[in-house]
Amino acid sequence: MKLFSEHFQKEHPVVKFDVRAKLAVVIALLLMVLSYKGVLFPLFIAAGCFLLCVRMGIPLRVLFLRMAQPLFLAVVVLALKCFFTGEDTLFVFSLPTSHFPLLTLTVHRDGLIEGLKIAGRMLGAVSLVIALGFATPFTEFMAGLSWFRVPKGFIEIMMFAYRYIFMFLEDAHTIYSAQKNRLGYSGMRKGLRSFGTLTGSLVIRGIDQTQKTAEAMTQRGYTGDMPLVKKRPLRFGEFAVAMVFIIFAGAIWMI
Amino acid sequence: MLSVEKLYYRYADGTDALSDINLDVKKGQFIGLLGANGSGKTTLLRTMDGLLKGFEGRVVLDGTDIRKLTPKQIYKKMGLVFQNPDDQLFAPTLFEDVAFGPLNMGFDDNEVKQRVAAALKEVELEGLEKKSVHNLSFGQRKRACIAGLLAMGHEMLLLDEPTAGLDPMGEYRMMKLLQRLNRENGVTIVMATHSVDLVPVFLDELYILSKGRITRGGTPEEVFNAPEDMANIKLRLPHIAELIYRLKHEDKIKFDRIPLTIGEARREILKTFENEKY
Amino acid sequence: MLSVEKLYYRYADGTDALSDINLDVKKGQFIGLLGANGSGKTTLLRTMDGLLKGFEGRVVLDGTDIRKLTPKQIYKKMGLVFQNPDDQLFAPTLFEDVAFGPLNMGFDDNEVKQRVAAALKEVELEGLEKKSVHNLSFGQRKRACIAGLLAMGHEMLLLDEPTAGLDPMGEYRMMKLLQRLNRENGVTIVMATHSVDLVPVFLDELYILSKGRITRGGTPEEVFNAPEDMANIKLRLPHIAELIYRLKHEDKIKFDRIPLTIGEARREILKTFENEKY
Amino acid sequence: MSSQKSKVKSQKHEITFFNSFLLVTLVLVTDAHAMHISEGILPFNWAALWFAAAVPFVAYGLYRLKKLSAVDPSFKPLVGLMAAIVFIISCMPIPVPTAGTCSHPAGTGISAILVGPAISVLVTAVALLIQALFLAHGGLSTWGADIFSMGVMGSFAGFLTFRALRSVKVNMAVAAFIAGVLADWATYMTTSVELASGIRGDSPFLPLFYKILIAFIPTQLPLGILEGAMTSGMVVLLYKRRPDLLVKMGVLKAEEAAL
Ligand SMILES: Nc1ncnc2c1ncn2[C@@H]1O[C@H](COP(=O)(O)OP(=O)(O)OP(=O)(O)O)[C@@H](O)[C@H]1O
Ligand SMILES: Nc1ncnc2c1ncn2[C@@H]1O[C@H](COP(=O)(O)OP(=O)(O)OP(=O)(O)O)[C@@H](O)[C@H]1O
Ligand SMILES: [Mg+2]
Ligand SMILES: [Mg+2]
Repeated sequence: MKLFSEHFQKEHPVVKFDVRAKLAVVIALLLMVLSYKGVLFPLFIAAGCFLLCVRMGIPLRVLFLRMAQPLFLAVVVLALKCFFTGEDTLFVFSLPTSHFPLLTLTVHRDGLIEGLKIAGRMLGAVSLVIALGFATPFTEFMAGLSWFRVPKGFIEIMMFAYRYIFMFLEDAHTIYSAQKNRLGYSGMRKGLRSFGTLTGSLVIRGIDQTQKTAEAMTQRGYTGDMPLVKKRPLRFGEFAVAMVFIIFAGAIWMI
Repeated sequence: MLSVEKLYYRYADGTDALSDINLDVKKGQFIGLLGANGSGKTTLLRTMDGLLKGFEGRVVLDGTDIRKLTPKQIYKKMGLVFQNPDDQLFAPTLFEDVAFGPLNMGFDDNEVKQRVAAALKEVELEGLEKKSVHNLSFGQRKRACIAGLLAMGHEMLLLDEPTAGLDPMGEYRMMKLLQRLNRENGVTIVMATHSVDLVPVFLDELYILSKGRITRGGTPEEVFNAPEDMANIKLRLPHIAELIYRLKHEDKIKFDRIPLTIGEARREILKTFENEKY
Repeated sequence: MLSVEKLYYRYADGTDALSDINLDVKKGQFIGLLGANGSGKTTLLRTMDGLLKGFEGRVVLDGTDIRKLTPKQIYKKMGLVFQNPDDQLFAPTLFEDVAFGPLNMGFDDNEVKQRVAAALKEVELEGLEKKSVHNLSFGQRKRACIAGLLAMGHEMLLLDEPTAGLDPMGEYRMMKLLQRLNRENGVTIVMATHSVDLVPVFLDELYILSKGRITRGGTPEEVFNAPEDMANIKLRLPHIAELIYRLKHEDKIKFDRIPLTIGEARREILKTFENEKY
Repeated sequence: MSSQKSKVKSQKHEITFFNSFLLVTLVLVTDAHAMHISEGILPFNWAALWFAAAVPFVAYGLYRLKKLSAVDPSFKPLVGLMAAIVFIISCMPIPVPTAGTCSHPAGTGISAILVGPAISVLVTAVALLIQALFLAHGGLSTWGADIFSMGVMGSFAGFLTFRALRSVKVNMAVAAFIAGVLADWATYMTTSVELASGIRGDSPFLPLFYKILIAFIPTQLPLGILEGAMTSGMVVLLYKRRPDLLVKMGVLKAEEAAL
C-alpha cells in the first residue's frame, strides 16, 4: 500500500521529533510563506524541504509523483497570470507572417511577476506539507492534533476514516480475487457486471463493518471516547530547537 | 451469574433463530454449546452478551435485567470472542488491538504493556506486536481476538468457537488455558464449539441446540449416552467413544460403559483385557 | 497436473511466508496440507491458484508456467475455496453468489439454475437461496463458498480448511463429498486442514508445512509414524492413534502397528485380544 | 513592436481564439486536481477568510455528531466510513471523454443525503485533511476554502435538493441523481469563485471568474452527470439491500421501506 506517506519514512531524527513541535514549525512557516510578498523565501523553504525529504530516504520517484500535481498547477497559474492579466506587455508571440489579432499571445510583465509569486508560494507551501506528511506517522499526528485541542470527535472520525480507507482498498482487492477465481472479468460484459457487484458489495460490507466495529469496540469498554496514543511529555530541548528554527526563518522572512 | 429465561429471537428477515431458550449459568462453571450450523449458537451468545437487542424474554446478569444495564456495566463483567476474527479486530497493529480494552479500563501505560505482553504470551503470538492485524494468518487472528479479551481479565467469558481454525496443538493448549482460567481464576466460561472430541475432556456441562431450541443438556456423559439420535442433531460421538461403541456393539466385546476420553478408554480396555484373560 | 518448483514468497512487510517449496500434484490425487498457524498453508494455496504474484520459483499448471496463463485459462481448470468465507462471498443473495461462476462460464439460465440447485443440495443449504449471504451463519457461509465452486465443476479444487466451522456431521459429510468427487469424477483435490482425525481416513498424501518449508510428506501412515516430534510442528496424533500408542507404550500391551482410523483400530484391538487369550 | 503594443493593449481582455484555446487546454489538463484548491494558491488573507467561513459549519457538524453518537455507538464509525468513501471518490480519476482528460467527482452529495449536511461537512473536512497531509492533494492553508466549496456548498446543495424533490414525491433515484448533479456543480461554482478571487491579484474579478467557469464547463458538465449517477446508484443500492439503514438515517420512513 504505497498510497500513504508514512510507509516510506525511515528511522530519522526528524521522524522521531516531537510531533507538536513539528506542527508548530510547519504552521509558522506556512504562515510566513503565504504572507510573503516576494518569490525567494518560498523557494528557499521548498529547497530546504526537498533536501530534508531526500535525507529521510524518500525515493525521488515518490517525491516527484507527490509533487507532480501541485507543480503542474503552479505552471498553469503562472501561465494564466502572465497571459491573461496585467497591463504591461513584455512581448507578444504572433505567427510571423500574419498580423491577424486572433493568433497573438501576449506576455505581461506584471502578470508574470504576480504569477511567479503565486507559483513560488505554492511550491513552498506544498513542500512544507509534503515534508510534514513524510515525517509524521498517522497516529502520532492524531496525538499531536489532540494536544492542540482539536475536538476529539474530529480526531476519532479521522481515525475511523483512515482505517476504513485501508479496509476499502483491501476489501476491493479481496473481492476482486474472489471474482477472478470464479471467472469474473472474463470479457467486457461480464467484467462490467463483476465490477458492479464489486462496488455494491464494497459499500454494503463497509456499512456492515461499521456495525461490527462498534460492537467489537463497545465490547471492550469503548464508550465514545477513543483512548489515544499516550502523549509524551513536552521536552524543552525539542521545543527550543523548534523556536530557534522559527525565529531563524522569521529573520530570513523579514529580509 | 447469567440466566436466560424464555428467550426468543427473530432476525429482521423473519428467521426464527432462538425459541424458548432457558439457561442458567452459575459462577465458576465451564459450559459448552453444541449444535448444527445455523442452530443458533452465535445468536444465543450475542444476546447473552447484550449485543443483540430486541429479543423476547429475559437475560439476567447478576440479578439485573441486562436491558437495564449500561454497556459499560455489562462489559466490565463479561466479554465475547466473536466467531469471525475479522469482525472483532479493528486496530491497525496487533499491539494496539490487544491494548484497546486495557486502555479503556483506564490502566496506565506500564500496566497496559504488561497485560498485553501477558495475553500475547498466553496465545503464543509474542513477537508479532507490530504486525498489522490484517496481515496475520486466520489462526493467528483468532488467537489475537482471544488475547484482546484475556488482557481485560473478565469474570466471565463467552467464546464463539474459540478453537476453530487453530492448529491441533493450539486447540489443545487453548482449551488448557481456558480450563486454567476457569479453575484457578474462577472465570465463568460459556463456549460454542464443534469439537466433539475435546468437549468431554474439558467441559462441565453441555447444551445442545437444534433449530433454535435447547434439546438436551447435562454432563458430557449424559449428553452422549444416546448415540443413536446424534445424527438428528448433526453431532457424532467423540472418536474414542465411537471406537469403543463399535467394539461393544458390533464386535460384541464386553464394556461396562462407553468412555469419552483417552484416559477413560485406556482404563476400560485394560479392565476388559483382564476380564477376558481369566 | 500442478507442480510447484523452488517456490519462495515474501510478503510486503518482510515476512518470509514460503521457502523452497517443491510439490507435485498429479491428476486424481487427494492431497492434504497440514501445519501450525502461520506456517504458510494459505499463502501456498493462493500462489498455486495464481492469486499471489511476485513469488520466486515456478508454478506449472498442465505444463505451462502459471504466469503465462490468463486468469480465464487458470480458473477454468481450478478454483480455490478461501479460508474466510467473508472474503469469498460478494453477491447479495446466496443464489446469486453460487450462480456467479456458472453465469461467467456462459451457461444458459436453465443450466445455471440446475447447477446452483445441485451445488446447494450437496452442501445442504437448500431453501436458503434468497437469503442474503451476510445473514447466514458462519458454517452456512463456509458451505456457500464451497457450493460456489462446486457449481462450476472444476477439474481441480484447492480448499483452504473446507471443514473449519462446520458441525461434526457436516465435516464428515463434506469429506465424503470431496472423496466422491475425487473418486468418481476424478477431481484433483488439494486441501489445507487442521483436522488430524479426518486426514487418515480420506487423504492419499500429506505434506507438513513448518515455518514456510515442507518438512515431511507421504501417506498418512508415513507422516504419523514419528509421534515424538509431532509437537514441534504443532500437530498431534489422531485420537485413535494416540489411544493405541498409549496402550502400547505406557500400558505395555502388544500392538504390531499404530492404527490411525477407527476401523483399523478395531481390527488391531481384536487381534490383540485373540493373542492374549491363548 | 511598439506599434503592436497599443493594438494588443486595446484588446487585452477580449477573448482571442488563440488564448482562449490555450486557456481551455491549460485548465482542462489540470482539471483533475481542480476540485481541491492546491496548497499555497490562496494568499494569506483569502485563506483565512475561507477558514472563518468554514469553521462554524464544522463546529455545528461536531455538535450534531456528539448528539447523534450518544444514542447510537455505531454512528461514529459510520461517519468515518462516509469520510473514507468521500476520500476514495474524490481521489478517483475519471476519464472525461469530451475533454480527453481526467477529473474527479466529489461524493459529497452521497454523504449529505445519508448523514445530513452538517455531518457531511465534517466528513468532507476529514477526507480533505487526510488528502492534504498524506497525498498533497488539496492543502492545509486551502483547507478552509476546500471545506467551504466541497463540504458546505456541495453538501447543502445536495441535501436541500434531495429533500425538496422528495417532499414533492419525486422518485428516489431521480431525486438522488439531481441532488448529485447539483452538489457537484455547486462545488465547482464555488471553487471557481475561490480561485478567481485568490489569484486575481490586482486585476478585476469577474472576467477571470468567467474564464475559469467557462473553462470548467466541458469537464464539469459530464462529470456532474456522472456524479449524479453515482449518487443515485448508491442510494438505490441501499434502498434495495439495506432499507433499514436508510430508515435509521431518516432518509426513508419506515412505511416506505416495507414496500
Ligand atoms: N444477521 C442475520 N439475519 C438473518 N438471519 C440470520 C442472521 N444471522 C444468522 N441468521 C440465521 O439464524 C440462524 C442461526 O444462526 P447462528 O449464526 O446463530 O447459527 P450458529 O449456530 O452460530 O451456526 P454456525 O455453527 O454455523 O456458526 C441461521 O439459520 C442463520 O441463517
Ligand atoms: N498479507 C500478509 N502480509 C504480511 N504477512 C502475512 C500476510 N498474510 C500472512 N502473513 C504471514 O505469513 C505467514 C504465513 O501465513 P499463512 O496465512 O499462509 O498461514 P497459514 O498456514 O494459512 O495459517 P493458518 O493455519 O492460521 O491459516 C504468517 O506468519 C503470517 O503472519
Ligand atoms: Mg455461529
Ligand atoms: Mg490459513
